[in-house]
Amino acid sequence: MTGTIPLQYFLIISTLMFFTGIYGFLTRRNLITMLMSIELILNSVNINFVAFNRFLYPDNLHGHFFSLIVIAVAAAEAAVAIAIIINIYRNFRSIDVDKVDEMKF
Amino acid sequence: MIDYTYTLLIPLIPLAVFLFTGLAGHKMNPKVSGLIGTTGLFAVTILSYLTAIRYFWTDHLHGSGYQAMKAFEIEWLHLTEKLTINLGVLLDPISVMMLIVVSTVSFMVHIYSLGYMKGERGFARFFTFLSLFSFSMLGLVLATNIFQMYIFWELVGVSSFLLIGFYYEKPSAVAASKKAFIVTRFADLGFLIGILMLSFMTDTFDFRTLVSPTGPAMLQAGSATFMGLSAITWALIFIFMGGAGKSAMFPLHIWLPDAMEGPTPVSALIHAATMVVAGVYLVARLFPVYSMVAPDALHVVAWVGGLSSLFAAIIACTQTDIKRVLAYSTMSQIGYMMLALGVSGYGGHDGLGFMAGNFHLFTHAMFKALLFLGAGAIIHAVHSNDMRDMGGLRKYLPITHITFLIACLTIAGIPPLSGFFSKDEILVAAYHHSMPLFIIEFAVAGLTAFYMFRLYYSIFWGKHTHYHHTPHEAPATMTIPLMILAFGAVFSGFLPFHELVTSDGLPFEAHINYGIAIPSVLIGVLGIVVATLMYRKETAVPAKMAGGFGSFYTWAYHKFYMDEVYLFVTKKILFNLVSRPVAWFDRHIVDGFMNLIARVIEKSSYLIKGLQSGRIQQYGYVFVTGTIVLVIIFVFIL
Amino acid sequence: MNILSLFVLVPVLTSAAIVFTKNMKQTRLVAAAGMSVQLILSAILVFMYLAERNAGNTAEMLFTYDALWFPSLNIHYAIGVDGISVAMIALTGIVVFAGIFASWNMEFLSREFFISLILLATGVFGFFISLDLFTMFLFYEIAVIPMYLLIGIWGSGPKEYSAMKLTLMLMGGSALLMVGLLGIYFYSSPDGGPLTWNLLEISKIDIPVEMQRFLFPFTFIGFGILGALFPFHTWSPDGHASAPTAVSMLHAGVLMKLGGYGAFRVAIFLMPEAAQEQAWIFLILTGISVVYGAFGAIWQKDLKYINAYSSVSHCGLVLFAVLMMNQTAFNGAILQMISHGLMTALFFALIGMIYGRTHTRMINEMGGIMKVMPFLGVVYVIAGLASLGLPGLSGFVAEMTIFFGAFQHTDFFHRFLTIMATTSIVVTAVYILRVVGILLLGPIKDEHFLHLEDAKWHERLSTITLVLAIAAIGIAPLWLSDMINVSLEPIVNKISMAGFEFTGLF
Amino acid sequence: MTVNDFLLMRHELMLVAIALILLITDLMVKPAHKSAIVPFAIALFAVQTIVGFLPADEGVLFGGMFKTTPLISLMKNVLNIGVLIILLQSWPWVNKPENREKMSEYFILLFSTLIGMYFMISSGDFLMFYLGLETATIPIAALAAYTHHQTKSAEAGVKLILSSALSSGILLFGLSLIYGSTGSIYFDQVAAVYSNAPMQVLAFLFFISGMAFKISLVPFHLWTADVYEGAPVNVTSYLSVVSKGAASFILVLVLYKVFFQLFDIWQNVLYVISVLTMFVGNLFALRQQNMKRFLAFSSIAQAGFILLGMMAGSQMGMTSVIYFILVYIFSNLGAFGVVAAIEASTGKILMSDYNGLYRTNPKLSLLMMLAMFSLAGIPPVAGFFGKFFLFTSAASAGLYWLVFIAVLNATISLYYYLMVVKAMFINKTDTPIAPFRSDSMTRLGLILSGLGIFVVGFWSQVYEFINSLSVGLF
Repeated sequence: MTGTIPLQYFLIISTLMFFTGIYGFLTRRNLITMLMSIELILNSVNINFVAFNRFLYPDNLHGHFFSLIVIAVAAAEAAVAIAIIINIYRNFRSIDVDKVDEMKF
Repeated sequence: MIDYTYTLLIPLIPLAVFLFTGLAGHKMNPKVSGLIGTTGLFAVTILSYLTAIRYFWTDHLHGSGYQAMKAFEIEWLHLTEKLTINLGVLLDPISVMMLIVVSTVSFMVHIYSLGYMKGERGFARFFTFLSLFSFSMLGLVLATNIFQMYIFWELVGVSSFLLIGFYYEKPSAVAASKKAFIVTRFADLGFLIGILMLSFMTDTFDFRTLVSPTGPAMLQAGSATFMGLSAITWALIFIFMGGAGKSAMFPLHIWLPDAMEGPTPVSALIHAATMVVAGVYLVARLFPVYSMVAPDALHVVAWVGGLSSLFAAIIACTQTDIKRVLAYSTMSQIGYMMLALGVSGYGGHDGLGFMAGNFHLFTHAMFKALLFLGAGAIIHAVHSNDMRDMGGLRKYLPITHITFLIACLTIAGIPPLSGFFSKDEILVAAYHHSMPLFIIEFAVAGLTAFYMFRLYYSIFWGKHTHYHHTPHEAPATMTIPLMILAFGAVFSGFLPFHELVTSDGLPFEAHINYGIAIPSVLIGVLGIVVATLMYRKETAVPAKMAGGFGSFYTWAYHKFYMDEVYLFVTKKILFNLVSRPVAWFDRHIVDGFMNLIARVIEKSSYLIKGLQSGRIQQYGYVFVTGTIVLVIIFVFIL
Repeated sequence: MNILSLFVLVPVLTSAAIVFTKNMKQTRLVAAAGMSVQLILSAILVFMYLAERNAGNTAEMLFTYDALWFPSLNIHYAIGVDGISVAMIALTGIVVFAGIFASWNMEFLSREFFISLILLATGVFGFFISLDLFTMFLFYEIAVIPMYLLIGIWGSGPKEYSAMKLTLMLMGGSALLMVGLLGIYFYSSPDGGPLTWNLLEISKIDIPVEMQRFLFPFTFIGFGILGALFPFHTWSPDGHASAPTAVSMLHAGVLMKLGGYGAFRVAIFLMPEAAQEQAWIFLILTGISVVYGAFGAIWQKDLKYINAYSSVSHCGLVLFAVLMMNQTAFNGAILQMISHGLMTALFFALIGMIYGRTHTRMINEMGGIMKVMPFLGVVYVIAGLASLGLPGLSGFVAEMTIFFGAFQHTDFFHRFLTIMATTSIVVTAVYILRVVGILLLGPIKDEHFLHLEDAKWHERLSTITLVLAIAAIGIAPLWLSDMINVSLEPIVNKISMAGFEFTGLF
Repeated sequence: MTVNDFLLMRHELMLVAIALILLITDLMVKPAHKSAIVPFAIALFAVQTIVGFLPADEGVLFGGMFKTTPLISLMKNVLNIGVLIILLQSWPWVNKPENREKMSEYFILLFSTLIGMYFMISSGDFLMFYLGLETATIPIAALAAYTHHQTKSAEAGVKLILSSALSSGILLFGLSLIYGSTGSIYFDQVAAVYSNAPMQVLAFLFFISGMAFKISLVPFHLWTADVYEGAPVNVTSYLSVVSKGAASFILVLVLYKVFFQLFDIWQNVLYVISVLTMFVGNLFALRQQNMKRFLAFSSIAQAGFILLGMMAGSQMGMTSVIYFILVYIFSNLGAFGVVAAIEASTGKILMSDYNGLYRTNPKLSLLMMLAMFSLAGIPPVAGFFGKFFLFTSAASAGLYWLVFIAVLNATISLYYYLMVVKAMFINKTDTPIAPFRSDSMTRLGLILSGLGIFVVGFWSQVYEFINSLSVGLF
């Protein structure tokens, strides 16, 4: 499995994912979906780390560890986020992001 | 060198009196402060006469001429390493002569006022101001340098302001005092600029240095020229502007008639005898400079003087307020003096005009003060300034009548009264210098005699007016000064001025030039005769005459509308076209701009408030855009 | 304890003591006591200074004291005085003293009022004694900021607006100033030695000319705004009109002098070359404000506006003289600052007293004041005469020194401008006499005025103090101008070293 | 690990311990005595603060992931002071009945974020940095949504968590690129090989924008105002001083240590950002009526000033930044303390509610005025010195025009700070806030901040001490 797929492909994929995530975050009206887009971004980052590590710097494991940590943090983040979103749902009776603009200007 | 330090007391005594009565005046009985002032002036008079006698006769070493000497001098302020302002006492012929004039008239006026101002509300205040004036005037006379002169110049200005506005609850008096101060102030601006230029060129203020034939001023004849005249000529013209303002020369004379709003003794002292001749004195002071390096400036002096005397004499013929008539006659007589200086040369017999000018200054002080005080006595009796309310007063006021008549004859130049001598010398000098000026002055001599006797007759003769309470002669405090001054008016003509007060300090031979004296006397007599015919009895002639002159008469009656012109310039132009726009500009443009900045900032804060829409995704947009912009700038552009 | 530090300490202690006072009476007593001490101190300082000089002490600054404050930035608490600052301190002492008594009956929040007033004074004193640019700037802003509260709380008319405008414009000025000072600091040692904030040390070196070109406008305008430099003067009419009496007195009398003093001490002194180059611009501006202010004053109806505009004119003359850059003109500028400080303070005091009785400041609503309040009337006339430059009062000395100093300039342009400036003395006469004529003289307009009483003892004390000072300077100016002249020596020498011909005195 | 290593980590370990103790006690005590937790927690943290000041020596742990120096522990202590004051000020709010059963969560969450900041500041590599960052962020989101019955609070929470997630996503992407281009995540190794190759600049920019989000610099600041307004006032003050301070610390450290090769680039980046930040922050603050929102925007503007210090890239710069943050903590907490006290006792939060406050509560208004002056940089209070030194260091880098812009902005900011003073001292109203006497803890908190406002400026030793520790670019 060594080097059959060149690094560029990974990077392209990850970049695509990154911008897809951002696109989703900016366009999706549903808070949960926005959260998922965030996950996309984070995963693109993970792919980056792993790919870099695997192809460029196989002699250390920083990238792998980093991606592991990111996954863990992402989980925590998601947990808190969902908790708050539930809270939002309690208060606004909806999880449509556009409803959540009580405070402005 | 003989010690004259005591002359320092001459200005200081009135100052002390001023401070004392000014600070403590309201606490004590007004009479007391009046007496204090008078005694002070008495002392001053004694000292002045003493000084004069010593200077002119006892201490004088013959042959060497009269030297200017500094009796006293201290440093007051130093401006630059070369220019320092000193205060001191300078004694030379003209200053000693002026000492006599000022102290005499002032003393007379003090005594006179004791009676005239009796029972006035501001009695003490009046005498306080009088002492202030005396102090300033004496300081001016004794100035050792031109800047000291300027200092006291301003001070006499302000004391005249205070005295004209003495009845400060009368709007007309307030207006008159304001006018007098501002007009003279404007003239003083010229004086200041003149001093600036002169001191810049000569690096000195000191009179003795300035006028010494080897002094720095004399080297300036060929100095840089501007519009054809050398810089020093301009400087001297500017300085003369100051003198013209104080001496009410055309066109800066407009304050003088209004100044008659002040109490009559004030008019006698300030606006007839002393302050108004300060201009003449100033020119006389700098006379060597004028005549040696700036003859053009001297021509200006001569012509301004000549025209003013004619102008004033014409107006004087038409006025009905007796004090205004006297005011215009003062202006006319000062014109004489200016002209005399203007036509004079330097040294020996050429300096005739110089001598004549000072001579006339001296005699004029006597008879004009006498006239004013007489007028005061009349007003005191009749409670009116207008000659149309008078007539046939001679039997009510015998002393006033006689003295007034003497004064009128004197000013008309009837020998052997003093006026004859001084005026004759002037005419001679003018004759030698320029014909047109001589003719003007000749005519003016006639006019003078005419309007003075017009005045005299319509007061003491003419119709018999009915006074609701019979006029009575003034008290002794007022009549005695009249008599003393009358004495002066009669005999001061015999003073040997050509030996005492000359342009170069050396005496010269002066004799009466009959070729000019006789015509001048004749035209004086002619004027008197005409006046007698017209005004001795009430006739219709004056009205006809006036009608005959037509619009010219009305113009003269309205003083050739000079006041209106000034009013137009100040009110319309300065106030409405300069000051008002400036105020508006400041409020709306300059300040408006500052407010505009504030408003722009505030508006812009409302403008961009949409940025904070409260929607998370829009925040995301901005975030990402910001990042991308940074990337574009710093990765792709830089 | 250095005597100069007392000038900062005494006010601070006074305001600290005021905190514990119970009522208005105690408060004003404490304030008066403190400021009297301050006045006495300044008198003592003057005498000590003259004694030192006569003893032959020729040091540039006397009574110096220097304590390292922020070592890493080389910021010191460095104080010291020369004749100029001594004169300014004396001025401040007098004006503050008079101001306290002028606001004797301040009922409303009296403690706060006097504390802020004295805090302001602290800033001013500190500014005049400091030799270190940092502390100078510190005290400068300390002096400026209490104005907001003083005007905003105790003012009248559109006070919030005026207070805010004044504060913001002056702070905008210090924005410029900050840049200038920082620039000076970072070029204070061309040979890579330790940088310094110390005025004297900086004056020993020459700041690179191209840097001066950049920094001079910042510094000069920064100070100039406080000195009412056209067209940045518009805070002054509104501010003065809205401020309470004592504040107008202090502000116009003393605070505006910080501008002139700083412009002279920092901008001109440290950056003479740039000053020479750019002087003409500012000369035109100041020349404008001299005449323009006077003309603006003619048209005003409100006494305080009249005085504010005349302040613009007079302070313009200060900056004008400073820019002429010769010893006599400098001397005149300092004299003018002092004389204007005294007489404008006197004016504002009188206006406040008259306003307190007639409840109007519109001159056309008043008249014949002289009849009912002879004392106030006479003093007002004296103030007016001082302001139009009557000999024997301080204004004349200052103006003449300025005019003659400025006219010494060899350049025709400068002499021409001088003549332009001299015309202001006529215009000044016009508006002063206009006020005197309408306000004091003539018949009484309003019968309510008939039973107004004349000045109280504290008002007399306050005004007489100022009148005496004005007269003293006007009658015997020599000692003062000598005191200033000696201290001008080093400054003029530095300027002349900058290749500038000047007319010196010694 | 030896004892010495523990000593090196004493900030973190003690705080973890404290958090755990609180957790356990929260389980132990009966609901009746829950209120005893608050003084307990405060006392514990006071100990923590004091211990933090004990002299520490520098060292590196975990193979370079964690490192501490006197400078870093100083930074931590600065944060501690802020947190302590906040805890004191939050007394009346935490003791409210509706917070009774979850008061210990408040402390635990707060402490855990603080732990995160500790780690972030003393991180030696990007992994630890990222961990600390997230640990510092996520609990704050929970804190922002603390009062779950309030819609605003919930909204603040979701806004914070989502946008911070986005920002940390972008930041992470930057980190991944850094790793990809350098092959290491250790600061010193990265610094050794970093250059201004386009990709590395790109990575750096991603990183900067992530950090800018934390310090709420324009245009990455938009979450700030809403979160500040919605969150409980004490959480807001925590966000505005402590987390902003921590982020600035690590930013200046990273900029100086890791990216010093890119000095020219990041100086320009900061130039642009700081000008934007100052203007936008001020312009928004002008209009605000809600005090929390008002302070939010003012703190944005202040962040713009902080950048001026960073741009110097010298020891002076770092000193001025740390010093300013210390001053800023005191001043801002003074302001927030007053706002909190008033909100706790009356529930009023609008500027118009403050009209005539001086008549009823002079002491509070005086402190508020001092705080406002300090924020505006008016002598003699500390803010003046803080700002002046920031400007000095900016000028030392020759950025005179930037200094000019900054001081102009200071003038603009003076306008709205004075509006508060005006409201309290000048404006008249019929219904001023009734006089009230806040509890001793709050007063202690207020007094502490007041003292700080006064003392830190004049007492030059503070500045000199910081200066002796701080460093410039390598």
